[in-house]
Amino acid sequence: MKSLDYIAPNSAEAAVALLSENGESACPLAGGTDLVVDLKHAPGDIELLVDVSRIDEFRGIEETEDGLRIGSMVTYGEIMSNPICLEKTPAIVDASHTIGAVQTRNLGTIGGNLVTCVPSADSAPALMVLDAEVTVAGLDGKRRMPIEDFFVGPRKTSLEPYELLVDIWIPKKNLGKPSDFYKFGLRKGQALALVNAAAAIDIKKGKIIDPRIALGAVAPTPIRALKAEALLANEKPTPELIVEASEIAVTECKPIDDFRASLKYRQQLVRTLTRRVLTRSVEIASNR
Amino acid sequence: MLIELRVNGELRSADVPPETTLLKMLREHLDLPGTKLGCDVGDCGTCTVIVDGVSVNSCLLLAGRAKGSEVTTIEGLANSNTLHPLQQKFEEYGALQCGFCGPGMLMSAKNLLDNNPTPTVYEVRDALAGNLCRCTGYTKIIEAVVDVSRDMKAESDA
Amino acid sequence: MVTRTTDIQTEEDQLIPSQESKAPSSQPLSVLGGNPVLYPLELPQSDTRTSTPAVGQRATRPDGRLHGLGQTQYIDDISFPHMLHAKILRSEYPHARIVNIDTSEAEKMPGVIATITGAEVPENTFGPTYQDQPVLAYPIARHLGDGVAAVAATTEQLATEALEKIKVEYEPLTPVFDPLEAIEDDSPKIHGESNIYTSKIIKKGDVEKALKDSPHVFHRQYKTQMVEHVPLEPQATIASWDGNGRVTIWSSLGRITLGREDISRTLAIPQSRIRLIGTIVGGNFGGKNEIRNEPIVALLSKKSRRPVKCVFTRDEEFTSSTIRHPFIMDYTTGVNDEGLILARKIRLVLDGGAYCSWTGTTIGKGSILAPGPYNIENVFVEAYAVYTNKTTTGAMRGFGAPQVCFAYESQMDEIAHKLGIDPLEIRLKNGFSENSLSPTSQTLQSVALKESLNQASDRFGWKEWKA
Amino acid sequence: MKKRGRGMACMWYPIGFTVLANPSAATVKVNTDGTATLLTGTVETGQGALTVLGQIAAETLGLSTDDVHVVSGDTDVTPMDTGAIASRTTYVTGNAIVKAAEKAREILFEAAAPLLNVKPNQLEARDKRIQVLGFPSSSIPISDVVQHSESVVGNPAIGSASYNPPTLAMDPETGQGKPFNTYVYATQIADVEVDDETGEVEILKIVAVHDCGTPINPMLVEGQIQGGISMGVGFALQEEILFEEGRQINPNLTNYIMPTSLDMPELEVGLVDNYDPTGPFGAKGAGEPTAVPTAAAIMNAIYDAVGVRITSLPATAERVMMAILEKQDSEKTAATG
Repeated sequence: MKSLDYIAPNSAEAAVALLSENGESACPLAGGTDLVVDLKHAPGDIELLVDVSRIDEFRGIEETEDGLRIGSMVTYGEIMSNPICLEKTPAIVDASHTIGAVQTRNLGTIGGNLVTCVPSADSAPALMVLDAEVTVAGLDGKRRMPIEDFFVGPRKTSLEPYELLVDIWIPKKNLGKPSDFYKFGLRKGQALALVNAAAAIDIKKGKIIDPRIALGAVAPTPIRALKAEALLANEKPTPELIVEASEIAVTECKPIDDFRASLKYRQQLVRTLTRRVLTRSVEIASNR
Repeated sequence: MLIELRVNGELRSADVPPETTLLKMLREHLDLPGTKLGCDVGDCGTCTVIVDGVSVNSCLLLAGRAKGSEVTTIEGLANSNTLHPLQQKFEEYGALQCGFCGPGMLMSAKNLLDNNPTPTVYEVRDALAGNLCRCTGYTKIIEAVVDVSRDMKAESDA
Repeated sequence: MVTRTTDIQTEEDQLIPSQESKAPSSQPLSVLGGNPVLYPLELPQSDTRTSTPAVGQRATRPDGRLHGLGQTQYIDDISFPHMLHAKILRSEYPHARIVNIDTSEAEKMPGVIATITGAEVPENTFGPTYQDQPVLAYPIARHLGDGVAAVAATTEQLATEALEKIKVEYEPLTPVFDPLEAIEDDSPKIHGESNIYTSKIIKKGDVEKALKDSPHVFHRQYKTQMVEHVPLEPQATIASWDGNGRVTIWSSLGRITLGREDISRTLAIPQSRIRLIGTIVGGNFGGKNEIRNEPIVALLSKKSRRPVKCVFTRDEEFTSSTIRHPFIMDYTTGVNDEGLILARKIRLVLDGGAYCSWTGTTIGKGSILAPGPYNIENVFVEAYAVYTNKTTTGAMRGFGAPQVCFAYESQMDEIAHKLGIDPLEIRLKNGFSENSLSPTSQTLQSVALKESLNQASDRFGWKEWKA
Repeated sequence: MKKRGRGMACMWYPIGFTVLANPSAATVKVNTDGTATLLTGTVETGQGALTVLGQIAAETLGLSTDDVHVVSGDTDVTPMDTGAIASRTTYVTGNAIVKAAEKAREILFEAAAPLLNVKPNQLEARDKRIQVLGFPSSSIPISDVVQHSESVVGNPAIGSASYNPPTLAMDPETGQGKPFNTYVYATQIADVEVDDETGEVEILKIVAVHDCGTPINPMLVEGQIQGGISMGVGFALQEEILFEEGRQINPNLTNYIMPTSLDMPELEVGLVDNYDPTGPFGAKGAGEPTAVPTAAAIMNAIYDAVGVRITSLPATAERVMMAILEKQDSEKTAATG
């Protein structure tokens, strides 16, 4: 690895200040599971790493009156062992469990996963189906946005220069919402997603309420399958309807054709995975 | 930059360039070459050590981030009188062949049993999935870890 | 490079929250007391090692204990005072003539002690079958994994940076990647006049006639892929010279006697002046069975007059070591109504990559084993190994056997399925037994094929499941 | 939906080089305390070869495994060896060690014979003693015999020998000949589940029964079989170096997919009872053949599960899925056409 400087500020303010002072030569460091690899292969112009992983306000998981707050520097390992997450956001726990291996999950952070913003980010679909919002902090203070607005393109977020991701919020009404996450990779351990999918629904009086479907690795950013959701809303959850919604979801994706998988195969996976996460979500909702 | 940390219970320090990974610091600055470099990008797990109670790939962790931490490496697993039960069972089962994955594998196994003394076989497999092994098919490694946990259970039941 | 490290360090002292860790788990460490471990350990030996008779015991391994303690010394765990680190520059083209290599800029870098190119290697060829591989490619590079120059510097980082300063002028040549294209007369040639560099024929009985007379004839083409050995330990070497002009080389090589011969030949020094030490190898599987960077490191050490270490990156382990031969396999098999094999005709094309390496053994074993462990009176096998401008294929666990087994056993099941015979039955019916004749008409002894079929089926519950 | 299938494959595999000479030499020295040192030019590459070779030397001398220290892999010290290749170590180097240890033992027999009032050929080395064949009561500890031989007779107990498996050249036109001295055999059976909507193949279990002649150390043979199967699983389902214009596009362990602990099935390993009179104590070899039949067994199991024959490895989930879709299409066409 080439020569670099490293600094670990203890507040978001200090971190933002350091980033703005150093311009493009500085880069925030979270868990480092992606960034340190990039630095070894293609260091680019980065000369200063601003380690934000120990900043208190980026850490912790707590339930408030607004909902569930997950600090951006919370590791997947922490999510997987957190009682609130285990009880109320199992899809996020499931997604965390599929990321890398134990060692990666102990270092990697949920915020890092979102900021890296690869289309296959495993935490994204699970957060999207729960209508998560994110808080970012910059030179002008903090702002909050729906998580869908955070993703702009492959490795591109809506973070302005010198802005940092502070935390992720799951609205109170979606805590405990029936949901499911499914990832398909090239092997069982340490796999990158060829496709990942999440769904969340409520069922009231036998009808689907607030359906959400999110898919990863099938478009430049993780996406919601809005047309498929629309088909499901306020309908009776029948297997036929779920199959139809899954077919619509296929049309909403724009997967790539690469050495990991062909476009046609990714479409097949979207079809299968969407059906499975919907079916499972309906089962959970029906067993309430 | 000066990094002070506690390695295998001992306070250690070294002055290292800021881009130094914990792996490099352990191997080259602290004379602890038991932790191996196999891929240097977090895929193979041969560099696994335990930092503040959780297992990590030390090739991905900058030494600066481990400042002040408690680090356990393979060199700290046994003591001068006894092998760690995992080392003992790995030996009895012939669990390691070329041995290059061994230090990382053992640290992952230790991390599992520290957090979950009675894992299922699936949990053992899951806990070791970040440690690639090309020699053994993992079979005897998994058997050895399960056996250690069985002994631990028997001990705690007794 | 930020030049304010000192400023930042003072800042940092204020900024780092505390020496207390903020890592997630607050569990106490269960480190046992008494570290670091001091040797020797006084541990009881297991009965498996101390009883007689020794053969048949599940004896534990003394090296296994050292593995578990982290005490095994692999090459990368060894270092010497003043030791340098070597890095190798790889070809930019899969097929090219090297017109010029200029290492002068690299040599000017502080900390760079020596460089070397193929032109400086005393005898720049090696290989277990044919000596067609260069230590460092010169004047022709034949695949992207070919090294073209090497650097020894005080740190690995410096050596890597120095590679970027080496200017290599290439004249690209037309490459060929597909073995079936490479086999054609008008394909670009990689060595000499033909890309077919070795072939094998096994002929027994009259296969054409027997196929014509067979009630059922099955034909299918099977293909296998290129596979990497993935030893967890990347290949590594250290070389160090003494005052008598004798070099000691520590290497991850699995065959030191023949390795020393190759090193002696490439360096043009007597074998008596070479000491080759093979330490515990961190996984071989065939990938560490010929010299690779030993002469480069020895020459850099000679030039720099310092010990030099070279450890492959994981990338180099893939691209610059050998890998498994892909096979294209055409199988035609004639059987009678009872499923007895009457004739088998096989054509194998092996993608050899840029150099021969262990292809001789691979094509030999592949051809002999290709008809399968079956009594067949009429056999014809033809096999060709072809150069392509891809990674060199060499020895890998099984030398062609996994490839042909995939083909012959897939076809066996296809025949069984078509004729309505149980897969176990068709194998027992055709399989070798004591004194069977192999495809090369060798009388086979200590044959345990049917025993393995029966025991495996019993353990699996094959018959119960089929019933 | 997941579909279950079972498939088997058997194989044969030779020990040693194809026709070419591939000798090994060995030196065995017995110490005056009844321990011994074995010098071998092979290198430990993880399979446990040195342990097995030590067991072979110990057995020949009537010692325990722990009594023999093995020195390997140093051209200044150790004798010629063709090396850790071609599944030859136990068989070829093992035979050389038996011969070398027999020479050292012969010296001990010569020294012990007058002390026990028998001829040297009436002696055997067992349980750390030199004894009259079949009469353990008439025996002397090996350490005493070594001391006697060394300090009284003046003949230290040391032996060096070599072995090369006999072969016959193959006819260049027909390939007929005897390219190897011996072969091993094996059968593996795979139990798989194929998800017919993703193409994913999950291997539930593999039963592997191998012949290696006498297993010198059954635990290490099992380890070879289990490891070979994992390589076979990767070859069958996951591993492939991909190229674009001669450039590898996945030369890393992120994108070159090899099995992790979660990808390996339950394994059941068995050894057939066999004895090869040409091998050391009846042993042949075990290294490479363990990886040979796995892929074929898995492909046959996939066919059994979903009726598609994969003819090009690896059988990635995509390749299996595409074959299933193709089959479904052709069945539809057949039904409507």
